[in-house]
Amino acid sequence: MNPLLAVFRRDLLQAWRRRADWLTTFFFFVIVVSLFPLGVGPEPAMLRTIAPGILWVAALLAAMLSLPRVFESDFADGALEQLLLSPEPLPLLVLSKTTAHWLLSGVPLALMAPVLGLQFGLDVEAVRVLFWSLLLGTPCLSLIGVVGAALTLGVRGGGVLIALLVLPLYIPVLIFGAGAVETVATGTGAAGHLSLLGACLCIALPLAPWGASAALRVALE
Amino acid sequence: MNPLLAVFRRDLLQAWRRRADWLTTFFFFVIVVSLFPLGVGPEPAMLRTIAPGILWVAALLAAMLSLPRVFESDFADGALEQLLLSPEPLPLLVLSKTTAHWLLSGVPLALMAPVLGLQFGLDVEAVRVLFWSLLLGTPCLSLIGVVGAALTLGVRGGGVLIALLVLPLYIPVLIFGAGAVETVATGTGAAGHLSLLGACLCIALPLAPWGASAALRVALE
Amino acid sequence: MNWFKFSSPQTFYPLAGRLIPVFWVLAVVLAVAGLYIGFFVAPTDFQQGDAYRIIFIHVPAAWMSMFIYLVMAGWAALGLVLNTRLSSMMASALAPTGALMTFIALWTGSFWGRPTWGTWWVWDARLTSELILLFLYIGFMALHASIDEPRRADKAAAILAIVGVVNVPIIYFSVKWWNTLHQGASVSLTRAPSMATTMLLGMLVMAIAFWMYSIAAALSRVRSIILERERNSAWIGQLQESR
Amino acid sequence: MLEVRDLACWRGDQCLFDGLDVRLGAGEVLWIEGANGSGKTSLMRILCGLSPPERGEIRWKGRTLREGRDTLLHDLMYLGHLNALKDDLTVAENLDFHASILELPRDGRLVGEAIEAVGLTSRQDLPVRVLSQGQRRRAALARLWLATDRPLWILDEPFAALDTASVDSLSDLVASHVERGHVVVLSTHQEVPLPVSRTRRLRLDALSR
Amino acid sequence: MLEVRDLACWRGDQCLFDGLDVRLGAGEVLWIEGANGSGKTSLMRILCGLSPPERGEIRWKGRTLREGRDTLLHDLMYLGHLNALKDDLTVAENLDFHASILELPRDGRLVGEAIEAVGLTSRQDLPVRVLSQGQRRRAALARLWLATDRPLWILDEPFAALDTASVDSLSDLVASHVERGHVVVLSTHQEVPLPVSRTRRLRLDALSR
Ligand code: HEM
Ligand SMILES: Nc1ncnc2c1ncn2[C@@H]1O[C@H](COP(=O)(O)OP(=O)(O)OP(=O)(O)O)[C@@H](O)[C@H]1O
Ligand SMILES: Nc1ncnc2c1ncn2[C@@H]1O[C@H](COP(=O)(O)OP(=O)(O)OP(=O)(O)O)[C@@H](O)[C@H]1O
Ligand SMILES: [Mg+2]
Ligand SMILES: [Mg+2]
Repeated sequence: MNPLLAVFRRDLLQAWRRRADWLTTFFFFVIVVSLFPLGVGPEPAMLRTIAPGILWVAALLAAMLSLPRVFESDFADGALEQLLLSPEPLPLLVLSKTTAHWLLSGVPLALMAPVLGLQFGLDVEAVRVLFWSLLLGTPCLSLIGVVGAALTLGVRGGGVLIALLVLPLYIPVLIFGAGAVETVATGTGAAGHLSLLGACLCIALPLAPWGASAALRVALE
Repeated sequence: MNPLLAVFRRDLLQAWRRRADWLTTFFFFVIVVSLFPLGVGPEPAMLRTIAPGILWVAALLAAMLSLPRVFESDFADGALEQLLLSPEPLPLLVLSKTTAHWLLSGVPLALMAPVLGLQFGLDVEAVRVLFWSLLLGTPCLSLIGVVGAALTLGVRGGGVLIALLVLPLYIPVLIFGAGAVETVATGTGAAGHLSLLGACLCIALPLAPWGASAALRVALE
Repeated sequence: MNWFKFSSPQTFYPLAGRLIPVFWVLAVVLAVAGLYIGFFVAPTDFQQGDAYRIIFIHVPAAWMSMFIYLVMAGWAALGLVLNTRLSSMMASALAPTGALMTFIALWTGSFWGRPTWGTWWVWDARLTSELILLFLYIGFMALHASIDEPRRADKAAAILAIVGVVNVPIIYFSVKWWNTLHQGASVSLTRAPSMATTMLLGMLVMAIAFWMYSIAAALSRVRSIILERERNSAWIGQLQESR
Repeated sequence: MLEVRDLACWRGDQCLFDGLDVRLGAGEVLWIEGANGSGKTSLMRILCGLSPPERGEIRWKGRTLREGRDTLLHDLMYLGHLNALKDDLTVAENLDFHASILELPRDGRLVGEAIEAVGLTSRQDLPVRVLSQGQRRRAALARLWLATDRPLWILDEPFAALDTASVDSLSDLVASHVERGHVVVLSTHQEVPLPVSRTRRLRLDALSR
Repeated sequence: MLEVRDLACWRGDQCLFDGLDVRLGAGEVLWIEGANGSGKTSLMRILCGLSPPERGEIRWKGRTLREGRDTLLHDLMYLGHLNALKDDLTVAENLDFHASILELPRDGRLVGEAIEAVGLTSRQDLPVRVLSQGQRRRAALARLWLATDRPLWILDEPFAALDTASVDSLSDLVASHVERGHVVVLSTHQEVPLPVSRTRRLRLDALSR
């Protein structure tokens, strides 16, 4: 089997063995979203206005929470050394890990978000845009995230340091994503915001794997 | 030195060596709170209404994020086995770890929250209540949290499973905490909510260390 | 009669096998009767019209969701303290039924909320605490599923169940402690019920039907758990041979 | 001192040992041998009370683990496969912590001597993270020099990763410990110089089917 | 095949070795010896190109690591202190994964044979989590049986935690590997039966000051 495929397959297989793991990324998302009305109060009109923001922030947090797992176990048990010594180019291997991460953390969020959106009283059009914005936005989150994950590898205080590095970079994605959903209420059309999300993806796709693999080499030195 | 003190001191010492770690729990709190105006939009009146909820939810998430660290490294490197074999009663040792966790994650949040509250336009009285509610609420979060941390130790998918177990139990604390701050705006007086928070603490204080140590024994079996 | 005899899976297994059909029959009969009373005998409500008839499913399910949790936590605690295998198996057999009941209560409740409150969902204390209950059930099952060794899984999940018991009184008393949209208890042992007798009758019959169903479902599940966990023991081998 | 009666241990579907009987008097070493996976670690963890046996009884000074858990915890020094060292703390800080939680005698001088005994004096103020594999093991072993008063040592492959000089000094320590009438249970795959007359060997493979 | 010229390595304020020169021809074993912390692991990681040396040059088949990184990666099989096994995957799945990323020949039969060679056939479908210390090491070593075509093996304490039978079978494998004209660099603290005539010993302590 091709090494890229092998990495991808192994990550999925491991996730399958640890089903609880990615199922709970997903539950985390659901729970965080459900917490807000509790804290903020139950007026439907207000909840409807803040819904896109809350859903997107929760997606950001959920994606971020699952980041440390991307390299951590490989680092701790020495498998990362072996990946670095693979004849295959490292950025491609990283890309294949990133894809697995997205499939396991991003896609479920995009699928669940519409249901939660309905609970907050969003209308069908807004929910549709929410879905597409998440489907475009979550790969960016994964790509930016793995760079952060690689940079904080084996660093004292990694787990939370990652939040500090990654969240600021997530901000544009958040603004375009939540913005896209909000346009539906204001009636200005979501296409602009969605294409900006697409642009983020196009920038992150070639850069992130390269950055992450440079960071990995440094981490193992 | 007394074993309880030794555990406490070691946890603080380790945190000091890994300053980045707990500093970033704190930064995480600040960043999450700052993300909301970006996602939700900048109207001051609305921000003021949702501020208590957002601050409290962010505090919840920050406290939760730092949970896996409580036992994980001790578990991985075998120090937990040694704690279990200490002649000192395990619940007390757990309590001393919990105190360290609170000091490192809860107290900084309580200190920082007033500043953020002012930024959201809360008035001084509300900020004062916010501070006290957090000071009473965060120990509950730590106590409930360590039970979750102990339960998910060495479990497949621990990291995020913890969120699933712990966040639902956090909800009452959130409701009373955010509720206390909201009473200031409605003018009904925060004492009732604060004493409910106190009651939560009184329930959690004897139960949680016991539950956590039972869970630790099970985890190491 | 020696009750402890039935605390071993080996003796419990055939007993459960004999009891299950009885409970199933009772469940079906009572459910049919209850639904008949609910939908054909009970009068239309002058305020809510026919929408109120959801009560015949909603309330029994809500009761069961809380009650099953208590029973489950009780079994789990027993398993933790006495280290009896069967108690822990009972606890894990009850969890899915409890989660189902909670889900039904939530589902029918929000279905009911649409015509009466004008919204599917509000974040009031009772609704929220019921939602927490669902999460607790899911947490129990998830924790159990993510530990391979059954005995460790039992113990860990038991601790969680015990800790979560705190939530049940909160659900029950939430309508009293906070003034909420959800209505307070109208069935109580200490004073006369505040609803029509036929309605009450229908609700009680449905409640018993839900009981019977829960027992039947839990017993069948515990049988399959026993088969799975004890697959290497001698008596299961004999059981298979005797088939 | 240590009595094991009819002990059984199952892992998964497999019996590691069954009907294990051992009686260990004062001043004896029990060397547990066996191929990889024969159950040495499992046995030692059961002896410490960390995991429950499937069946059987363990008595320390005549009392079962259940009754006498406190006595056992005051008498025991256990060293597992893992070193129980915090990467961020220095060798000295780590040792000090372990001495505290195990309620071993500790003051600066004793800790310093223990570190010297394992030859890490020049490394004592470095964080454990930078130490080599063998140096970590030695840092973990330093605890033994503080625990010379504990009558029961249970050591799981203490010699792994050590260089020859360290192997010798550790086996001297074990020998002097049993000479003072204490009990040592250990496992190792290497041939190490133990006091032959006082050493009882237990082969685990023989018991499992 | 492998040439090391004037190599130096510092860690912290301390020189682990300096002016290290080694030339290793086809069919030779380099046994790196030295006390704990003398720099064996550091040297091997430098040889793999995982960490940069302070000074000096390494050539494999006449080309420096920088020029010939690709050749080296296709020729190298490195095994570190850590086992690089995923706790949740089975032994077979782990081995299969490693064979893939290292582009070793792999099909079910070969993987099965490798697992049999390390005596884990009965364990091959268990998650690595439940294996004993020595069984894990053996699962990691199984890679070597798939990598018999790789001309350069770098093995960091491959014998640690192994029982005696496994030690013998591994040293046989090393012997047969060098017989076929390949090169093996390894470190170990135990005395193991290596093919004496082909073994060069390198003591690291001697070089450091
Ligand atoms: C998702 C939404 C809902 C949830 C989670 C929920 C939950 C519950 C629970 C837990 C109980 C049993 C507690 C007790 O017996 O005191 C209950 C009872 C009841 N619920 Fe709901 N409910 C929901 C929506 C509604 C709605 C919309 C109505 C009608 C307007 C309603 C009417 C009732 C009534 C009449 C009872 C029986 C109270 C009694 O007689 O004791 N519920 N509900
Ligand atoms: N869940 C399980 N299913 C099947 N086998 C298991 C399970 N858990 C543990 N085992 C087996 O039990 C044994 C545990 O052995 P233990 O760790 O006690 O070995 P050991 O004698 O210390 O070996 P080593 O010399 O390698 O340290 C191993 O053979 C392992 O494969
Ligand atoms: N930052 C640092 N400051 C001081 N000394 C350091 C630092 N990093 C590493 N060292 C030292 O460098 C050496 C690294 O040795 P290495 O791991 O190569 O040893 P080794 O020969 O493999 O030993 P072992 O036999 O124990 O595996 C150790 O002595 C360690 O203490
Ligand atoms: Mg072992
Ligand atoms: Mg080394």
